[in-house]
Amino acid sequence: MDGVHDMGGMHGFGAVVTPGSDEAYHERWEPRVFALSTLVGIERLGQGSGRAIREEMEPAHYLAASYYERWLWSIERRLERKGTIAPGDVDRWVERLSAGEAAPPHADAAQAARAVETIGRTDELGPARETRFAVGSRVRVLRMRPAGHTRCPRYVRGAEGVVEALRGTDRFPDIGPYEGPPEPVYSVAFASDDLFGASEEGRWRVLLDLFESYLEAA
Amino acid sequence: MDGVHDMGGMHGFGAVVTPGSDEAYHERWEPRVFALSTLVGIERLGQGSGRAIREEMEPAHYLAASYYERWLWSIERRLERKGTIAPGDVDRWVERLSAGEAAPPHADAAQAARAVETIGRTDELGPARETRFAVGSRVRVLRMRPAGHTRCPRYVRGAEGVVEALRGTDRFPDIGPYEGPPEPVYSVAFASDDLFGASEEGRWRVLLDLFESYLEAA
Amino acid sequence: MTQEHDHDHEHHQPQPQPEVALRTEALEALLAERGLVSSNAIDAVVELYENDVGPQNGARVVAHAWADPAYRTRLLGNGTPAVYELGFSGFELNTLVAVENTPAVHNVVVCTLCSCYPWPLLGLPPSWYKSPPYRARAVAEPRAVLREFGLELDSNVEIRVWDSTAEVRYLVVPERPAGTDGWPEEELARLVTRDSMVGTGRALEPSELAGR
Amino acid sequence: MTQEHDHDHEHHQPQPQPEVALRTEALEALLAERGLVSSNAIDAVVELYENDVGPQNGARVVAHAWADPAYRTRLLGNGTPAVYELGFSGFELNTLVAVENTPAVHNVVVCTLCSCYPWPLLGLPPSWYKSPPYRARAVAEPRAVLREFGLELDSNVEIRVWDSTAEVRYLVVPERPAGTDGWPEEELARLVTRDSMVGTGRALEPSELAGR
Repeated sequence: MDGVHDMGGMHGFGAVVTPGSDEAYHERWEPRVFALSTLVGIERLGQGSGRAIREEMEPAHYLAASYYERWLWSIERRLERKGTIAPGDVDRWVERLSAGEAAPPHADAAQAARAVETIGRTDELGPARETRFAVGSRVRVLRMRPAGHTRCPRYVRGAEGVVEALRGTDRFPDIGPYEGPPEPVYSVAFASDDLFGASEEGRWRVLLDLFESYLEAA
Repeated sequence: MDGVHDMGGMHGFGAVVTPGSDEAYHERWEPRVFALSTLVGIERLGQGSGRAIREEMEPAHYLAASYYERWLWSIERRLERKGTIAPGDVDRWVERLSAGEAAPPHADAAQAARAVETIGRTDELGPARETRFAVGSRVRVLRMRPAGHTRCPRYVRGAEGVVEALRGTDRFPDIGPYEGPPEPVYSVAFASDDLFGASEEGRWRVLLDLFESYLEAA
Repeated sequence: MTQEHDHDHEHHQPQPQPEVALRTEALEALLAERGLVSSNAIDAVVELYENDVGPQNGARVVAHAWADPAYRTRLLGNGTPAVYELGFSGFELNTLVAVENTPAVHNVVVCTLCSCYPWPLLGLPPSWYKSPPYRARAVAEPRAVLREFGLELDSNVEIRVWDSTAEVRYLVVPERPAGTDGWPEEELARLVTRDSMVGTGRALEPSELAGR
Repeated sequence: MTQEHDHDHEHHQPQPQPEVALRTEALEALLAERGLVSSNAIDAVVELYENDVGPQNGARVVAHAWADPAYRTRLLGNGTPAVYELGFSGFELNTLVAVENTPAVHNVVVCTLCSCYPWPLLGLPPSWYKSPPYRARAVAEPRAVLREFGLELDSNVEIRVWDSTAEVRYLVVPERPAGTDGWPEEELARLVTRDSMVGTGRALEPSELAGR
């Protein structure tokens, strides 16, 4: 979907380097949200991809929220969609904690070990099957407006570039997060002025990994 | 500038028709903000265009703010930039009113009459001078990323369309709000799939009034 | 997807903020204190748009175009002088283009970048016209948007969406309803709704007048 | 323009919200109550990324590539097995591509759509990497962004901005600083900063090590 998360090229967000911007997080709840998100995935407690679900946040909320606040929001939605929790369940525990109740203890050493082991696993892209484009091919990104999750940002739509490499095959995300058939993924290089016009910065290249379905021969 | 105000084609904002959406405003302060904005213009108390200045709002604030809240924000910036008021002046009156002080009376019947008369004035586009494109010309919108105010939305950049009419000439806004040299303005028609790709809605046309500098021959 | 996160929309929809009302008063007080903007000028502008400037103006233009074929030709050919004939001009009407709905073509107007609107003919725009959903969706999914207004167009009707990106404003001339032959213009004007002049509605049928 | 509305940015920058911390605790309590997620599993994941997974891993890879030309060739040719040789693999490192900075080419990595980052090599990303300004500007004004990090590149250097739009992650191999011939890999690794492996910085000069 073409939401506010698709920020490439936008103006108005201010400076990159600001006080505190060098830290990965600033408060203890942030890495715990990260860990919860990871564990919800490993233990198969949720449904859907956090990355895709975060794009569904109401736009003003998405922009106002901090990074791990968005993750917390997406964890709750994943758990709800799977039926692991119901809307309101978290609110009730907020009330109970606010009233002074202690969080219940729950230890599971095997789960901890399983998590650490699983986090270390890599799932490489599949090998390339038949491909429509070769290295050096000139391609154009299709104009589109996908309603679901996409990995084709708006700023390259309609632009021409050159295939620099074939990355392998991966599941096509546009028809549902990560559930489509595998497709070739290409590294495509764009000249900056083919994306953004002339710039006082001169020229540079922008390279994206794009699914074959996003491309046509130019 | 390519900010969140440039919303054409975006997803995630929900329904158009909602409770209360049929009303022009809901609270008394809203038309008063509208009137203040108009009077600041007529009386030349501000600097810059409210339309351009509202685009400078921080993106999360822009999206969270109601329509006339954005106008109020832009009135204050216009007054500050002209030096009519200083930052903090409004805050001090917020405090004084909160402390129970009454707003000072100020009546000016001539100003009221002048406002109503001025609001009725029309300033038509200038006549067309030399034009690069004719009705029926196929044109392409340039790819660009203007840092200043622009009236060329992102969703037509790089797209091809057909000139349907010449509207006249107007001041080119990209080099500073409404202060550029006059330029021809064309009505350009785009086929929907040349903007957004295939749609389950079938096809339609989208027509924009575009400055000559945004266009090249296709 | 829209339905799915409606609960979230409710949480984060901009709410009327009392501090904005207070801040508006404070700005009025500040400008009054300095002798720059008078309260009666503010009142005059508010009253102008509440009493004199509104969709009743556009409705007069449309009714006259329905009743007078020569005027219709002038209006569609060059809108600005045509509406001036009826006394309409002013801010946000620098250049007016009138576009006509027919059984084959349906026009609808939006401003994706802000909320440009022909104030002298239609008054101040409704909230939906200024809202992000309308600005975002009208150009990219017009049939879904029109459906929210109860307008279901045949698939063979050509939709033309006008995005008001320059100092040109649009007035849609809706189709004249059947059964109105010989009606006086004042009666015809009662059929012309605001939404029908933006393109998100049709003119009323004579049978719908009774309930209004 | 940025300067001009900084005062507003300060007002509206997302602030740490105590209710988010409480809500996180509540979610932990809920999942513990149901026996689904244990507190020691949460602790284990947090500690893993605080102690074992961080830029020191990427630095080992870079130092090894600097020291061993055959490894450098393997790394640039096929990153995933090359970093696995050193024991690095896992979430967000499905396919690794290593790109080399030279006097003629400077690579920099971003993820405009979310914040994809090679966790097993660099740990959790810094706040700037996840921020809207970096996601918006890195592809469209890279020199201005690099300047904020104190990196001023000659105008003849080709900048290549990698937008991580698929399940491919990038590691920048920075230029090896002069005066490091014959250094052991452990010493070389100390020169390799996190930012130098994202492309927003250079490796440290030997003279810069002293102060660290």
